[in-house]
Formats: sequence, C-alpha cells, structure tokens
Amino acid sequence: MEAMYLLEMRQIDKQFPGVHALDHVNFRVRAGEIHALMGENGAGKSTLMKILTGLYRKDTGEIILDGQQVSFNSPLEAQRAGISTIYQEINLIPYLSIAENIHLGREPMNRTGIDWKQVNQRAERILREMGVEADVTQPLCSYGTAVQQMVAIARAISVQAKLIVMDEPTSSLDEKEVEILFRQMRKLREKGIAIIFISHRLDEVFEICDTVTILKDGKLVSESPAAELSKLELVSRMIGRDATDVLRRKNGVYQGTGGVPVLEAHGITDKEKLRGVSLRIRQGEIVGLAGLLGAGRTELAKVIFGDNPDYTGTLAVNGQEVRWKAPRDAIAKGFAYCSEDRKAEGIFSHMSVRENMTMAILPRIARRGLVNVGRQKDIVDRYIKSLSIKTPGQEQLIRNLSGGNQQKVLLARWLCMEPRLIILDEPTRGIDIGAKAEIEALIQDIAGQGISVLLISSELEELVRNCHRVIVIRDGKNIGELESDMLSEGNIMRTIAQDILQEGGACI
Amino acid sequence: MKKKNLFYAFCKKHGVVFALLALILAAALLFPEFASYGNVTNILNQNSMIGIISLGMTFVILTGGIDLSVGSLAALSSVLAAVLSPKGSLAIMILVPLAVCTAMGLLSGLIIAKLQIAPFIATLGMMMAARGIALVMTDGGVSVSVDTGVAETFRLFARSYLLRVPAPVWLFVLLLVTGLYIARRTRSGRYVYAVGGNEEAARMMGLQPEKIKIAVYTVNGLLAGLAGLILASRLGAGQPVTCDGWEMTAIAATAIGGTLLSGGRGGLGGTAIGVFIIGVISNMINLQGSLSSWWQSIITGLLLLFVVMLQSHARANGTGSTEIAG
Amino acid sequence: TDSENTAVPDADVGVDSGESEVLTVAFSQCGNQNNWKVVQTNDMKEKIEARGYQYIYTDAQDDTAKQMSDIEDIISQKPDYLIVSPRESEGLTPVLKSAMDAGIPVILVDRGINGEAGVDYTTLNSADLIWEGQTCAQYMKEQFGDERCNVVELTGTPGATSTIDRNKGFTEEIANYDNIKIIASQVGNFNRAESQKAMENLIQAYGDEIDAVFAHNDDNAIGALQAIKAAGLKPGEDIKIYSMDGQKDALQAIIDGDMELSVLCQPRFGDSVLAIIDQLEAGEEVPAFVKNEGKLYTIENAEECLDEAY
Amino acid sequence: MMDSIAAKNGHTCIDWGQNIRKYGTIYAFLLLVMFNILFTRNFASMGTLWNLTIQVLPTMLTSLGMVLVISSGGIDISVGSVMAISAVTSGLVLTGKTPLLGTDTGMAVLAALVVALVLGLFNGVLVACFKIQPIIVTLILYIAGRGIAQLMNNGGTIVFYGNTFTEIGLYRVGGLVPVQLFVSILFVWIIAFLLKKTTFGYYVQGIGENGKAARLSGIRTAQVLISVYVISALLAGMAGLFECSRASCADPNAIGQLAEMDAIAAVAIGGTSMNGGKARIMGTIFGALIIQLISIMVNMNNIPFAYSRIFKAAIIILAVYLQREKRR
Ligand SMILES: Nc1ncnc2c1ncn2[C@@H]1O[C@H](COP(=O)(O)OP(=O)(O)OP(=O)(O)O)[C@@H](O)[C@H]1O
Ligand SMILES: Nc1ncnc2c1ncn2[C@@H]1O[C@H](COP(=O)(O)OP(=O)(O)OP(=O)(O)O)[C@@H](O)[C@H]1O
Ligand SMILES: [Mg+2]
Ligand SMILES: [Mg+2]
Repeated sequence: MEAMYLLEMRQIDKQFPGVHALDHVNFRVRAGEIHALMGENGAGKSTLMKILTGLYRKDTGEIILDGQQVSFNSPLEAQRAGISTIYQEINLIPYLSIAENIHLGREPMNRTGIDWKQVNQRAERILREMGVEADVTQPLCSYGTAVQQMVAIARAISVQAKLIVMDEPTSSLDEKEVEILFRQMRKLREKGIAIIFISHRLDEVFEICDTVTILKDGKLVSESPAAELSKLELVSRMIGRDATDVLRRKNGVYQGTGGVPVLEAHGITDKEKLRGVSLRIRQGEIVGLAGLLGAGRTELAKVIFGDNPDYTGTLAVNGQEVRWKAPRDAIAKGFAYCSEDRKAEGIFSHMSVRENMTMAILPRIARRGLVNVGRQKDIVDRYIKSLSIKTPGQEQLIRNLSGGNQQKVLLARWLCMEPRLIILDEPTRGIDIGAKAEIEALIQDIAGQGISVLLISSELEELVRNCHRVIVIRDGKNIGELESDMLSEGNIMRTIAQDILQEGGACI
Repeated sequence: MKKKNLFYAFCKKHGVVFALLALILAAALLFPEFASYGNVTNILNQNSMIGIISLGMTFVILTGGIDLSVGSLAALSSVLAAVLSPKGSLAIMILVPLAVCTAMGLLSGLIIAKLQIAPFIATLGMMMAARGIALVMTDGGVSVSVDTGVAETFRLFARSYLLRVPAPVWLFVLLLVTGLYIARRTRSGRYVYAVGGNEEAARMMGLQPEKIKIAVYTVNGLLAGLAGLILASRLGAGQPVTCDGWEMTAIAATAIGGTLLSGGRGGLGGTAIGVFIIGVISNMINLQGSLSSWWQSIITGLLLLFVVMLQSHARANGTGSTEIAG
Repeated sequence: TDSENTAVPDADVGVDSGESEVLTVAFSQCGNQNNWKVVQTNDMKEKIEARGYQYIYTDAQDDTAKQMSDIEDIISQKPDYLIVSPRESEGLTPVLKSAMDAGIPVILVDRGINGEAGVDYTTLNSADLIWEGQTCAQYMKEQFGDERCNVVELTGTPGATSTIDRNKGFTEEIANYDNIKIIASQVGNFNRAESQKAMENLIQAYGDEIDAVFAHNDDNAIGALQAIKAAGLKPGEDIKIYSMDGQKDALQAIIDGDMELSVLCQPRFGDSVLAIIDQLEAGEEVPAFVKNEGKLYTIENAEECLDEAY
Repeated sequence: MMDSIAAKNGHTCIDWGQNIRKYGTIYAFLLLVMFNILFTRNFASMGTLWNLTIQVLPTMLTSLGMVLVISSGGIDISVGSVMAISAVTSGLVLTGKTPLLGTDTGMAVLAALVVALVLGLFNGVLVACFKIQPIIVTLILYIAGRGIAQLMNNGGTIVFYGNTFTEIGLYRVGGLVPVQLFVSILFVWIIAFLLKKTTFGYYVQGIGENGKAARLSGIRTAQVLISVYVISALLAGMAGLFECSRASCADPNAIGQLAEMDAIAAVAIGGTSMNGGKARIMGTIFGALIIQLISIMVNMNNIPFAYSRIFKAAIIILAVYLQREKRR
C-alpha cells in the first residue's frame, strides 16, 4: 500500500508573518509519473516544494519518501536522498562557467583534481542533446535567461534522482525548448523517475502530465488524473469560480490612425547580436516580437530603451531622431521597459512593495525631491487592486511575495507611469492563468488608450492572441512580418523554419 | 581549461600585469640599484609575509567576506612565539602560535557562519580581541625578544637561503602554487567561488556555504599566524603592536589584483601581482629616499590611483559589462 | 677601515657629480604620528642637508616590520651612515647587525635597541625617558609634600617605548612615596583630542579625588588641561599637571600657571648626530651612549626658555 | 498536539525576534546604560550625559555619512583623512596662514567644507564614473589624504586659542546643554529626512539593493553615487571641524585616526546590511552612541587598554548579534 507512493507529504502547514502559506496540505506522488502542481500565484506551490527540499522548515506535518519518514534540513540532504530541484528563480552562480554550473557539487575528478576536460565535454554533450548551443566555458552571466534556464534543467536532470522538482521550468522557454524539455521528461518517466511539474501554461500540463494536484490559497483543492480534467474545470478549480470568462481569446485588428509612428528603429546593429534589425510601432498598436532563443529580441528591446548606447542605426520617436545615453532618456520620452530577468534587473529585494512599485515614477510624485507619500500610497493601492496582487500590505518586502506577484508589482511599476510605449519582455512569465488573462486584457486596454506596446513573448499563442502585428527575427535580422489574417502560430513557425532552411541551403 | 578561456582570463588581468611592468620599468630606469640582486631579494622577502596573508584574504574575499583580524593575528603569533621561546623547543614555538591563530580564525568563521554576523564586524571584533590578548600577554605592549637559547635556530626560519632565494619567498611561492591548485583544481576551491557568486544559489545547489566560510577564515587565521612567525624570526622578537594596517594592505592587494570585493570573481594570480605592485611602490619610495613622510603617502596614493585606473580601463575594454560599482 | 669600505659603493652609485667626498647619510624614522616626531624628522633633514650631504629618508609608519624593510632597502643603497630611530627596542637588532656587517655605522637616536654597542650598532644618542618619568614624580613630591596626591595618568600610544619607559620611571619612583598613588591610568595616545575626552570622563568618574595629572607628553597634558578648564575646575589649584617634552604650548601653560612642569625631551637630534658623524669621519672613538641632557621647565624658567622650545 | 504548541510558541518567538531585530541596537544601548548605572561610579548624572553628547558628535556625523554610503552599496574608509584635512584647512585659515582668506571663523568653516566637498567629489567620481571598487578608491584617499593633511602645515599641529571658532565647540546653550546635542539632532534629522522622504533616499537604497534595476528605472546612478560620497565627506569635514574646535588645535597626524572603523562599526551595529540596501538611521544613531559609551565606560572604570579592546570587541559582536537577520 505504502509503496505505491514515492512521496507523501501529509498535513503540511506553514505560516509566514501575516500569511498562512500552507494550510495542512496533503500531497503525494507516485514513482514514474509526471505530477502537475497547479494553483494561482501565491497559492503555495513553491513553498511546498521548498519545504520538501529542506529550504524552508515546515511548521507541522510529515514527509514520507520511499516509505521512510524524512525531514531535510538543507537542499544538500534532499539531494542526497535523491531529490533534484529546479527552483522557480534561476539559482545558479553567475560568474562560474556553464559547465561548472551544471556539475557544481559533483565534478568528475581525476588524479590531479577536477577533470576540467571531462566537465566541459560532458556539459557540452548534455546541452547539445538539449539543443542548446553555447560555449560551456563562458561564464553563465554572459547568457540570457533562456540559456540559464536550460542550464538549470540540464543540471537537475543530469543527476541520478528519484524525484525531480521543476518549479516553472518553462516560463522563459519558447516552444522549441519546451519540446526538448518534454522529450527529456518522458525519457525520465520511462526510467521510473517521478517529476513534479509546476507551470502556469495549461496546454503544457495537459500535454505531459499524468496527475494534477491543485492548490488554492494554501489549501489542497483536489488531486486527479489529468485525463479526467477539462481545461475549464482545471481553471475553475484553481481560481475557485467559473472560468469561462478567463479562457476567452480575442485578437483585435489595429484600429488606430496611421500617422507618424511612435517608434521607428532602422538598421539597428550592435556589437553582439543585432544585425540591422528594423521595427515600426504606431500609436496604440501592439507589436509582437517573435523569434527563437537568442534571436536578439531582448537585445533589441535594450537598445530601444537606451540601456545599450553602443549601436549603429537610427531610432526615431514621433519622427524625430533620438539617441539615448541611458534608460532615463527613454523614460523621459514616455518609454517603459519591463525586463525579462526580474531578479537581476527588476526587483529591489529588501525593499517593500510600495518602494518597488514607485521607483520609476518617483520624480513625478515628488515635488523638489520630496516624495508625496500620500499619492504614492494611492497609486500602490490602486495597482494592488487592479492587478489583484496578493500581498499582506504595501509594506511587505517584495522578496516575500510569490514569483507571479513580484512580476505584477514590476508591471505596475511601469503601467503607473502611463507610458507612450511600453516594452514588455516576457510579461506573463510566471503569472497564473487568471492574472495572465487580466494582464492580456490590460494590454488590450492600454493599447485602446493609445499606448503602444512592444510585446516579447516566448509563447506564440500569447503573441497571436494579443498582437496586431508580429515581427519575426532571427540572428538579429528581420525575417518576416505577419499581420491580421496571416497572423497565426503556424505561420510564425513556418517563417522561422523557412529562414533556417534557406540559410542551411546557402551554407551547403 | 580551454586555451580561449585562459586567454580571456589573461586579458582581464592585463591591466594589473601592465601596471606592475610599468612600475618595474619606471623603477629600473629611475634607480640603478633597483635591479640589483640585493634589492630584488629584499622586495621579494619583505613582501612574502603580506603575500601569504593576501592569499588567505583572497579566498575570504572570494566568498564575499572580509577579514580585518589578520594584522592582529600576525602580531599575536609573533608574541606567542617569543613568549614561548624560553621553553627551548622550536616545535612549541611554531605549533602553538599556529594553533592559536587557526583557532581564532575558526572562531571568526563560526561567528560569521553560525551567528550570521557580517564578516566586517566579526573580524573587527577579532582584530581588537587579538590585539588585546597580545597586549595583555606583554604587559601593555612591551616587545619580547626570542630567547637566546633558540634565537639562532629560529632565525633560520626566515633567514636561510635556497638557490640564493630566502626561505619566506619559497614559502610564499609554495603557498601560492598550492592556493592556485586549490582554487582551480579542487572542489573546495570552486565552492569558494560559488558561495561568493551567489550564496543562496550555492545553498540551493546543495553546497554548504557555512562550512566553506568557516574553512576560509580558519585557513586565513593559519596563514596570518605563519606570517607572524616569519616576522618574529626576522625580527628576533615578538611584537604586540606591529602589523597594524596589514589587513588593509592585503585587502588592497587583493582588490588591485582584480578580485571583486563582493565576491565570486578574481583569483590568486592577480593578488600576487597586487602584492608586488604595493611592494614595488614602497621600495621605489625608499630608493628615492628624499621624500618627506607626507609626500610618501601622497605618492603612494597617486601610484595606486594610476594602477587602478589602468586596471579599470582594461576591465571596461575586456568585457564591456555595464555592472555598477559596489 | 669603515670609510674605506664605504668609498667603493659610493663611487659606484656616484651620480654625475664627480666628488666622491659627499657623504650619504640615511635616516630611518619609525613614524611621524605626533608633533615631537615631526620636529625630529624636520630637524634631521634640515641639518644634514645643510651640510651638503646626500640624505636618504624612510618612514616606517609606526610599524616595526616596515622599519626593518626600510632599513634593508637603505642597506642596499650602501649609505655611509645610517641613523635609526627604532620603533621598538626589540626586533631591529638583526637587521642593524647586518648594516654593521656591511660596514655602515649605525647611529641610534631617541631609543636604544637590545644589543651591544660596537657590534649591533655604533652608538646611541638619546634622552633618558625613565629619568623623565622619575623627575616628574620627584617634582610632584616636592610640590605636594606629604599631602594626598591622587594621580591620573594619561599614557602615550600603547606599546611605544616612550610610553613604557615614562610609566616605568614614574611608577618606580612613586613607590617610594606613600601619599602619591595612581588612581587611574588611561590612554591619551599623545593626542590632544583623545586626552581631552579621556580626562572629561575621568573627571566625571573621580571628581574631587583627582589631585594631579601625570601626562606622558605635552599634547596629553594640554588635552587634559582643556578638559579640566571646561569642567569648571582650576588647573594648578584643583588639579596640577606634570608632563614631558618641552613644547612651546606647554611652556606657555606653565607661564599662565595652568601647568607645573614639562621635562625637556629634546626632539632635535641633527646637531648631536652630525657631531658623532664628524668624530667617526675623523677616525675618533665615540662613546657607546651620547646622552641628550634633559631639563626641567617650571615656572622658574619657562618665560626665558620659551624661545628655545618647539 | 506537541507540534501545534511548538508552532504557536514559534509564532510568538518570531514576533519577539522581529522586535529585537528592529530595536536591537536600542536594547543593547539601554542594557549598557543599565549596566553602567549599576556598576560605574558617578555614572548616573547629567555630566555623563553631556560628556556623551559632546564626545559622540564626530562619530555621529561620520556614521550618518557612512550609513548613506553603505546603503548605496559602497564603503568610505577615507572619512578620518577627510576629517584631518578639513581640520587643518580651518586651522590654516584661522592662524592667518592663507593670506587671501583672512582669519574669519566663517571663512575657516567655509574653506574646510569646500575642501571636504572636493574630496567627496574625488571619491564619488572614481566610484560612479570610473567604476572602481569603493574600498580601493577611499583607501587611496585614506593613504594620500593623511599625507595631504600633514603636508599642509609641514606635519605640525596648528594651535589656535581663544577665538570664536574654539568657542563654538565649547559652547553650552543656556550654560548647560552642549551645542553638540543640537548639531547631532539637526544632522540626524537632515539625513533621516533625506533617506525617508526624498527621492534621493529611495534612489540611494535602490542603487545599493540592485544597481542594474535602478538604472533601468531611470535613476541617474552616477549622480546619486557622487552625491552620496560628497555628503559623506561633508559630514566628515564637519566632524573634523568640531573635533579641532573643541581641542583648540588641528593635529594632522591624530585627528580622525580610526574614525572610519568607528563609523562603520556604528552603522553595522545599527543593523544596516554591509551589502547595501535598506539604511537604518535609528540603529546607526544608537550604534554611534554605543561605540562612544564603551569608551566612556573604559575611562570611567579605568579599564586597562589591553582589556578594553577585548571588551569592546565582545560588546560590538553582541550588539550586532542581537539584531542580525535570520535566514528563514
Ligand atoms: N519568505 C516568505 N516570507 C513571507 N511570506 C512568504 C515567503 N515566501 C512565500 N510567502 C508567501 O507565501 C505565499 C505562497 O507563496 P509561493 O511562493 O509558495 O506561491 P506560488 O504558489 O509558488 O506562486 P507563484 O505561482 O506566483 O510562484 C504567498 O502569499 C507569498 O507571499
Ligand atoms: N547560440 C545561442 N543560443 C542561445 N543563446 C545565446 C546564444 N548565443 C548567445 N546567446 C545569449 O542568449 C541571450 C539571449 O539573447 P537575446 O536576449 O538578445 O535574445 P532573445 O530572443 O530575447 O532570447 P531570450 O529568449 O533568451 O530572451 C543573449 O544574452 C545571448 O548572449
Ligand atoms: Mg512559485
Ligand atoms: Mg529575451
């Protein structure tokens, strides 16, 4: 009987000051299954996993692994017991090489010490299998989030584990990588390894998972085989009400006036990735940027936002040529940029939600450098409500919020600026389905108010659903542009594939 | 490691290497005595103590910490050696100070890792405490000479030569090579980098940052004790009030050598160069010989400024990173 | 024989000036952390350069280890004479011995080292710091007679020889007198501001019990004086101050009746050192110890001596 | 059952822990005061209070500057040298050694502060624009600055008796309350105001917390960092002025020795993270008070120097321990 479950967590309870994060939750996983853990932002998924891996101490409850009661005091102990983890926030060492990050803690040794040759070769092999092309001897921090995420995955699945915890591994991956990941996951399942999979992308869950456990507000809602659940039902259980309205899909056609484009970028070339990419956004238009991993989308966003002054090509705002020296110049012209790397480039982790949300708007709510705290609080209040950010209050430290809620605070930081153009780099990364719908609605809404949006997303579906026009880039060059009827996931994929084919042909 | 990586590492260190070469060139042109055997041996010999301390300091700083207690520990070690010398046993004179300094390093490490007190404060405390103990042992700061019974043999510790190179220099080179090996080829060495790079991540990856930090401060205590022994042997006496400010010199050497004070990046090679940059500057000032004390400080400051500017320039060109200082 | 040895390297180093007659004199100063030292350094430079000698100067920044390195660097430049103001009496003996072995006469100023004159160094030129401490005690006894005399001691930099010797001379001397005793001894660091603070706190703690201050130098004394005044006490009546150095400010305070005594400790060594060098050059024997005579500055002579103070 | 009781206890423990963490420095200070009232003779009197307020001022001022610097993610070990340079500058003016400036007290103060400002700019520009590690930049000024101070009067102490300038340092409002008290309050208020109420305060802490995110939020990081170092230097200059005004002399060798250590210790005792971020003013104030109170204790109880070091070390570590941040 007992042996049926590889892992059983019974009556797990966890309190944080002001938050009852887990309320006597039962959670169990069979060997050789892929088990989805679902729930809204702040439902307690990550907390449950952190308790499992010994990062947090539980208040009450017991954990039974392989028929034995266990209680881990550190991730090391959990690792030794065969639990391997990918945490929600990428937790790797920025200055160490990719290869080292994959092997840290279990480096192959030879007589004279660490066998670097083997470290690098193995890392290269693992990553190649996963379709990632990167120089494994380079420091991790010289790569973007997607590569980092793949490295974290590579690290987790290259150990001998019984159970692998994956807390939102796909949030910064695009379709191709997700497919690779799933292939790996299936292989692992065949070997009898259990996987706990957390994701906010429903399609993924239905594609890969066997069982689904749903949490809401720290309480267990249900556990059932994936096959017995419909999408609608799953979402309804997660949000605790009928979800028909959440699953709406719509794609508007650009209604705005033509006129001078709000932003026109021409022939942008930088020192690393960009090779003459061009782009035009009109007022109130939502333009999507699609491309494979490392296509240069983030780099382009940074040039547009003035974070990389080292480029050639021209930028024009409302027809006037500009040259930014720093992001604040772009901000002054009404630009906003919500970064894809929320930990490294977004949050001020020891500061409160209030301080985090208003960091960019301060000059506007201050007179002669004096912050008008009343107005500040009003704004924060308004956005906590309108984005339904789950926090005990404005003064909560942002690091104590769940990942998705942190993302919402960052979004609010820019939305409250009422920008002319907002660049959203993976804005729904780690955001639950309900909130995602809200954010998508919000994007439509702000576009309706005449704000232009540049949307970068790895979820093609999201682009198709929201954008008026999608620009496809590859290797820092435009390879296509899709609009209205032509705009579909299939067409985007086809554009990319064609380009790869052409190039491949040319090469041979 | 791949060739490319080594080259990359070399490029990043370029600035310091060039700065040292520039200083040496300038010194050799300005002062004919500079390149003499005697002077070169002096520089190597004099800086081997700071060098040894800086090696430990580099590991400490790589974990994102700092250790202010090294100067006091070295002084304490020299005092212990001298105070114990009447017992007539070289083994006691060497082992006890090393053991005491190691223990005090361990204590710093425990305070930092277990009580989670900022390294700056924990080691500031240790710095004051060690100095206090040295003063208490010597009746308020009276220096103690090494007992004549063992003085001659103990003197050899710092004053014997191998291939015309003094023993402390060999010791420094040996420790440097060992350190480089540990840093590059052993797990513990890599974990030091990992903890400094991102302690939280290191913990999540199953490392034990506490253990690594404790180890690093313990080793640093040991090395400070060793430097103190060399000093005692060179001076033939234990000195409770000496080595003031050595911690700053060691930190400066480490930072000049390109190790980030926030941890995670840098290495011993750069530190060794940093030590000799400071050493050559001090030697140049002595060879110049007519600068007043105040001009000595000012010129030292200006030369350091020159070195870091050169280095920061090289770094900016090397990686083009937009990271913010601090 | 010494001068023969030194003639060779001198020609060797020889800058473009053809004269190998010019002597090179090196001075290794241990630190410049207070006024007295600064005067010493300035005087040495002035007097030696006035002779037209080549002058090499190093500053050990109050660190014996650095002073040893400095001396090594000096030896490698092969000067004709080496003047050393040692940071401490222990520790420099080996390196000074090697200077002597290299044929460079070593003239110690200000403070001796643990070693033998003629072997480890040539001669020592200094004041007697123990005597200075004793003198303060004696003068105190003279003024207080058999009345109660509770002394507050403001010491110099911990570990400095001047601190240790002056304390030694004083405490040994007062052991002979029943009425004089030290009720508190705190660090003044040869620093006015620090002494001022320490004295403020001591007055707060001991109040009327304090009858006298034994300050390890004039800076300490003047710091204490300011604290006494600020506390509304009368220096000279409520609390008497005794110190050493012979600084102008101290003499002025004595004239004003704020202080009782400052024992001269001459910081200017230039002339006496040059006299020693002349003797050595002439091939004469020099005694192992050349004493700088101390002198008491009191209300009797402060006025007339004001100009000779520094 | 047992578990749930433990959980409840744990909960109250957390609250207590938080409380101590928040006010730990104050508790540590009060503990020290209590201890002294019981064991130190003549401690419980206004005289001690006035001594404390007078003597703490230089440490208070430098710590206030330091808390800004540290919360911006840097460190400033040059404060002692800056103190010395500005003290000597004022001394030179007062004694008429700078013929162009006259011997006016106001001019002396102004000149000293201008010099401090320039030194702060030096630090700030190197840190912000040349991206050199703060500890190295300020170490350079720490070394060279002491030399500059000595050079300015050829190493000698400048003495100036009986003028307005020295009277300021000794002035007692109503013949009783030292002027230092008001100066402390004024600057504490100014820095607290800057940190809590102005955009500048948000920016400083934001930069210390995450420089990259701060830049992307449109903050002029270089400008803010430069201001931080300038303010620190100005406060150090001010500290130097008060120190030398009270002692009626400017000693280039002695003024500000080890001031940087006291200031950093005060900030750390006060609970500000050495890695930058949230600045804790209240903690810093009490940190400075603790540091000075220890010196007073040592003096008043006639604790020998050697033991005083060990004693001071223990108290500092204890105070920091009381309000360290727990891991989970
Ligand atoms: N260290 C902490 N201190 C205080 N509160 C915390 C802490 N960690 C998490 N919480 C709170 O616990 C709740 C659960 O957070 P958790 O991170 O487990 O959510 P989640 O289900 O993973 O959400 P998401 O999908 O957004 O990642 C949230 O309300 C969060 O604010
Ligand atoms: N061959 C590669 N594969 C994947 N990433 C690479 C590759 N080469 C470089 N990179 C790094 O990946 C990062 C991603 O590039 P960039 O952010 O410009 O593109 P992106 O399309 O936004 O990618 P992402 O999906 O990671 O956001 C860059 O920092 C780049 O240095
Ligand atoms: Mg989560
Ligand atoms: Mg991207």
